[in-house]
Amino acid sequence: MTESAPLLLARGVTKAFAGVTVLRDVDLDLHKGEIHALLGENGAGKSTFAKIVAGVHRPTRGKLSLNGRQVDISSPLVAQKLGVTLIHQEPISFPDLSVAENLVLGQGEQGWFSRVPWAEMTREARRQMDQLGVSIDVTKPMRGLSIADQQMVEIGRALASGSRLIIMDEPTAPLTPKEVDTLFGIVRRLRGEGRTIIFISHRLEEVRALCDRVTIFRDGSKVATDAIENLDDAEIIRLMIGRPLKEYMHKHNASIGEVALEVEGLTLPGRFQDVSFQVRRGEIVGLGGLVGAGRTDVACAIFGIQPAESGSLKVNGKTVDIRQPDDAIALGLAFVPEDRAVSGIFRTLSVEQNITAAIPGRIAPRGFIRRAIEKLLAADSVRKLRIRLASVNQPIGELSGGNQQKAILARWLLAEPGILILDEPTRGIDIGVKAEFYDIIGELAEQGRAILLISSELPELLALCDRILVMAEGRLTAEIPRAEATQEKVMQAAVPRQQAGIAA
Amino acid sequence: MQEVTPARPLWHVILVRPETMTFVLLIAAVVVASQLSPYFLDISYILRSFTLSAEFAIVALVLTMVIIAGEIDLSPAANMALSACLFAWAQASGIPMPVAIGIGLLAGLAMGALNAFMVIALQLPSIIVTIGTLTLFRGLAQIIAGDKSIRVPDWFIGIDKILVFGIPMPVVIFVLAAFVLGLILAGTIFGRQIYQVGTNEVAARYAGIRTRRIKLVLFLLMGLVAAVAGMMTASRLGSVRYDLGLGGELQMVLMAMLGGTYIFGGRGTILGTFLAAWLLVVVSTGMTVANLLPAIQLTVLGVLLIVAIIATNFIYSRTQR
Amino acid sequence: MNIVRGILMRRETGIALMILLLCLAVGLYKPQFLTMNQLRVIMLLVPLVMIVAMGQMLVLVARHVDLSVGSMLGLSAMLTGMMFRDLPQIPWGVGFIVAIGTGALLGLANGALVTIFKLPAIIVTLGTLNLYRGLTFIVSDARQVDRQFVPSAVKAMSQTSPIFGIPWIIFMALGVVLATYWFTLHTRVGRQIFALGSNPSAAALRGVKVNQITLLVFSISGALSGLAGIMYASRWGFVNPSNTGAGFEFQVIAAVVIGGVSINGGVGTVPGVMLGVLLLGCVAAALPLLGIPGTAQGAIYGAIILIALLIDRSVRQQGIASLKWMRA
Amino acid sequence: MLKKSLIALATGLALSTGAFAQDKIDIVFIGKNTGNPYFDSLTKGFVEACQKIACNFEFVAPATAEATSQIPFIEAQIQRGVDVIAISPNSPDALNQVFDSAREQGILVMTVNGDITGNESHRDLTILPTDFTKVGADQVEMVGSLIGYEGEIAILSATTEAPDQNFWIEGMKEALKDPKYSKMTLVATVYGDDQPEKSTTEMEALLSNYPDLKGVIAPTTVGVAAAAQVVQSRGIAEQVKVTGLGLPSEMRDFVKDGTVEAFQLWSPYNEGWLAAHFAVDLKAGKAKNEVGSTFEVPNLGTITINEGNSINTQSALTTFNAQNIDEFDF
Repeated sequence: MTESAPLLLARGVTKAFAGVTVLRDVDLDLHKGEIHALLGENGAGKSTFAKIVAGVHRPTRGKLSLNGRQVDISSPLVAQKLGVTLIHQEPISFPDLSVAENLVLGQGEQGWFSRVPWAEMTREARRQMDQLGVSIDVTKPMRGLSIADQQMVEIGRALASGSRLIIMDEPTAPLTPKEVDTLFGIVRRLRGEGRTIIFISHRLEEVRALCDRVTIFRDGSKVATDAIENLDDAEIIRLMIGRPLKEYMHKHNASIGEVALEVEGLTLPGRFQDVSFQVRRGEIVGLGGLVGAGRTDVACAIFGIQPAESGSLKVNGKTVDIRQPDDAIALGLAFVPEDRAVSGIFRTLSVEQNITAAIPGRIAPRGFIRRAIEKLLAADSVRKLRIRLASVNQPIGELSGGNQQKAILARWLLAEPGILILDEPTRGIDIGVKAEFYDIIGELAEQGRAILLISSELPELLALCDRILVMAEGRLTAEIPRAEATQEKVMQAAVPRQQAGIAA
Repeated sequence: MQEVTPARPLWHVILVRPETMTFVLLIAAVVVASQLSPYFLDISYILRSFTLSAEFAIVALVLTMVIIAGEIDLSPAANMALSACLFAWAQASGIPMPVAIGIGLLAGLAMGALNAFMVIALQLPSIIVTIGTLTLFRGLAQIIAGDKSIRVPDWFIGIDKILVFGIPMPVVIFVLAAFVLGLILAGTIFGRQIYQVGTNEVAARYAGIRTRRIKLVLFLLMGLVAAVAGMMTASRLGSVRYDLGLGGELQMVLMAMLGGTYIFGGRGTILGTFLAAWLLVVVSTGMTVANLLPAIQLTVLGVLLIVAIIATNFIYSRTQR
Repeated sequence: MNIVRGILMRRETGIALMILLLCLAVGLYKPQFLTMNQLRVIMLLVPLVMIVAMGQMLVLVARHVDLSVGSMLGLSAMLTGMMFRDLPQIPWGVGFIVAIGTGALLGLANGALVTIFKLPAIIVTLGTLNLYRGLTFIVSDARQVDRQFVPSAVKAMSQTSPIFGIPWIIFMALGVVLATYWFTLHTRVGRQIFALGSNPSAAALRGVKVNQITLLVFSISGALSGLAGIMYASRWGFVNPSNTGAGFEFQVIAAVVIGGVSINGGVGTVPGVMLGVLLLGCVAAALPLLGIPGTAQGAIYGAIILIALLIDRSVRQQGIASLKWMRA
Repeated sequence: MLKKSLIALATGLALSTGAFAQDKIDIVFIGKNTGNPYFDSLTKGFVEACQKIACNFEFVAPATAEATSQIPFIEAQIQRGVDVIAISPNSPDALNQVFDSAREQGILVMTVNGDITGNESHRDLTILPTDFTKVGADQVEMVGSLIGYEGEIAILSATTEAPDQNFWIEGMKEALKDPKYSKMTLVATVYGDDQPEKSTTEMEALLSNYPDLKGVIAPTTVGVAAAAQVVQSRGIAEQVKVTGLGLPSEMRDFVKDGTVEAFQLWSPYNEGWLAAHFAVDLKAGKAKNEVGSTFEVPNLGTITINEGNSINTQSALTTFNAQNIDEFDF
């Protein structure tokens, strides 16, 4: 690797959202012609940093220089003009426009009524796709293209606009191994052309296979930048986590009892196939795997949000048919969903209303709401879970993310569930609150509840769970007892194998 | 490190809300109207005038609930016409009165069910669906009744002439309906869940709320209440024609919007719509009794609608982030 | 993937087929439906709807809707008619400038309310539908502009032209259709309207000037309504404050939706809309010939809108909650 | 401020000391809808009458001609305590109840230019522009004279249930039985709903369905203009003669270019003029609202109250043609 003048120079880059600092004084140099990985736990700041470089966010403080010239990247458009392109995991495109149009839209600054040079545009688009070595009919609409192909179009667009710096935010998560190989080939070729690539991933093996240098983020700060060969996996994990796991995660000693939830041959075509497992009382069962492996779909199927087409469910030994979430609730199930804003909170409604949403029968015994009961239950939850707020009548949107999540958990605890499904319960939450959550989860298990914990954070799974189930491409690929669980084992089971498709 | 957003002071919660705006406008409208015409300020006249809009006002109460649940229904005025035409046509062709009333009410329910089916089962946007059904329902009424008016029997005529403590019956029904629906919306779990569905339908579903059932009930209620309103209109007019309640959807939407119902769902109250109904009646009655051009009334209604949404959005953006 | 394109193709050929079948069926029963005279009737029936539908299509593609077209048509026609009446010495060509200009300004006002206050277009235009109609009454003092005041040159445009005697208004509609076709397919801004409707947030990221484009589509819709306004004066010879353009929005939306323009934005073609308008024109012309009372027309339009919605849904299979569409 | 109110007081005094000011009665005329040119002329009759005799006049009308749209306006006039409500009703029966309440308050309710057929007991009097029993025959004679009393004719009417229209159409059918018209056949009656677009397509359909059509009677102002326009646009004024009831202001062009040879109407102005005079005379005790009684109206002579408390402003229709059309300004 040649040491040349840095392409990008970041100095003291800091970003705060609504008073919460998410990125603190980051200095970083990127060289021309390197593939640079950004690593870190969820919320460590790597994506925020990438978005600042790409003009999606503006830094609260700090400076960026490109090719030695200080720049103010005020919007993605400015970034593009400066030769910086961010490629999202699920590319943002115009489904109704053709591939060729998606490639050129936003380029050049001609007049409003200037002609669209269709023939030229199509020819150029074909050339670019050929260059990338992919065969896509550029006259067809984007709608219907695979995600891999959409990424290729995005990369093509970056090249067409002459980008010198291409940022890829977890590009491989939705791809098949074969597609990943193709992508890597192209990325290496881009490096060969002297372009710089920022590669964000949480898959160490990919980073090792592809990248030249890595920068590791933790809690909003940069903790290290080094050539990949100078760091071994353990060192990287240590840097990412920063302190021994045990320090803030401990498995409570709950006595494990009867089978509470039994899933047998659950199948929803296109989402997951033949999933079978059990969760016992007092047991925390982890469900790991990559994003898109079908974990959330399984949870949604169990909870009746989108029921499975075949397979059976047993709750406390009895076969049940759950068609709707309220069937599930009646059977003592609870589900804390992954995306709080979309499927958890009622943003403009009061904290109180949010907390009591799942127990209509208790707050309104004869259909009429008893304010006193409601107030009591809400206040009780706030105290127990230490939810920080000014008033239970506040709209929940005014609370911090962690406290919103606690309120959602409180909602489900009020339903007194025997079986609790938690989907990424600690995503986007401050590290301090995270620890509280781990305690709470442990306590819940001690109380004899069965817990199914879906998480992408391996340390979380390893530290909390009695058993870890792993899914890949809609199938259960491993069941690892706590004693045998290691990051490597989980990852091995999570990465889809090419033959998996054939074996089916 | 964690900051807690302070709660709004109590006076702020109580006063800074769209209903306050509606109330202030109502007072202002009464003052302006009594300046415009010396004949305006007369309780019995205002009550009689309200009678003319009472049917729309009753439907607007249900519409408020539909909008809070995140949907909209523009078809109730056409529904009023079609169910009233069916009812009148049935009784005119010799079907016994109770059966004819049943036919009218069932027709209303069926129309509500059609809207519900297209919106809930087929997942089509309610605004376009109900523009379509609005055209369809009124068109069917026109096919059934042609453009002749169908008389209803004498004993059925004159609901507005029945006075309860000096208050015309339709106004009494409106006030009672407002009270009952207000109680349901604010005090029952069904009402609570309407707000939750309208605020975040996905989250509501995840919380075990049967969102489709709530919307189904609302659309059916809408159809039924529209049919009742259609028959009240028939009783007031003594006859039914296909153009009964023509253009009423605008007045209903206006009542809901002026009362601070948030067009995107999740916010609004029956009290707001209740006040807005009076506001609208005061405004149009004031202008009519002052012999102002109806053109000015159209203009004022259009401006009111736009101003009401802007103001409502502004108030909500200030009070609930 | 050939599917989407294939379906779109099918959509237009589908409407064309429906027109053909309708004409044949009516023609079998009433042979006089298939005569040049009848063609002329249909051709004189559709130009106004055609022109306004082109503007409405752009608005829908950009994920909005314009319910005020009928009132904009009425107000523009009224101002133009009053100018003809009160200032008879002014050349009639100025009428076009006044009508189109008035319409464009009214449309711009719609667009401004939508962009500045972030209001849903459907409610804004429901308000301006009434507001503009009220203004028409006010400016006209609720009086009709009579036939004698409309310049004969303007009236003659609906009757003949030097080109095979085909009335000018048909050429005008054709001109607007061709211009819209060219505009939507071959100009940058035309494509940006589709990009905006297809994915508004991505459009903003790609430098599409969302507000300007929103203003533009509403202004175009207004300007075309204005053009249709003066054509109304030409076609019917008078301008009436309450009738002119009243209820026009339903015809236009029915035509556009049946022409395959998606209410979810981003999708729509000029040929599709043109065929949609023609189909409605054929229906309107066929009804009296068959002796079906005009009272059935409303129900037929309503049914057509609902059927078009169902087709749209089965084509796109997108479960989009209604208000998402309005919020965009 | 003080000065202003003094002036107001002075003008007020000046007005009230004017002749018989305290006896002036308040008349309101409620039209079908605003923007209807027909009522401009009718209103003018009221206005000019009230400039000469002891009445105050106001015109109001709803924005649309929908059945119930006039109700709030009637309620408002009751509240204002006017003496006379003159109205062109939008519905033959939807107004019964509110008419009754007006009459309970001692208000004189007159329908003008159209009656509430079948519900006459709910109004005091009706003022009709002409003798409606003769309209049908007059129109048939008109079209007969235009087509040489031979050939197919058709009627383009307003709405299917418009009472006056149907009454006239009955009259036309009755008249056609006269041997004088034996070579004329009525082939169709169609309805354009008083909308220009619909009237046009109906007219076009008539021409397509009946290629031998010789004459069209359109006893409605919207219909006759639309029919004339179709004939003008097809250039077949020689083959198909259009006539009917139309407004000179709307038909002037067609008469001048020869599309329409002649059409008929009455004088809307006289309806207003007569209504105002009757109301004032009745309140002054100079006239009685009794069948058979008579009273004098300047320019119109002696007027008799006919069966069913109805008054006709003129006995026969006025015919407009190229010779006389410029004499009329409505």
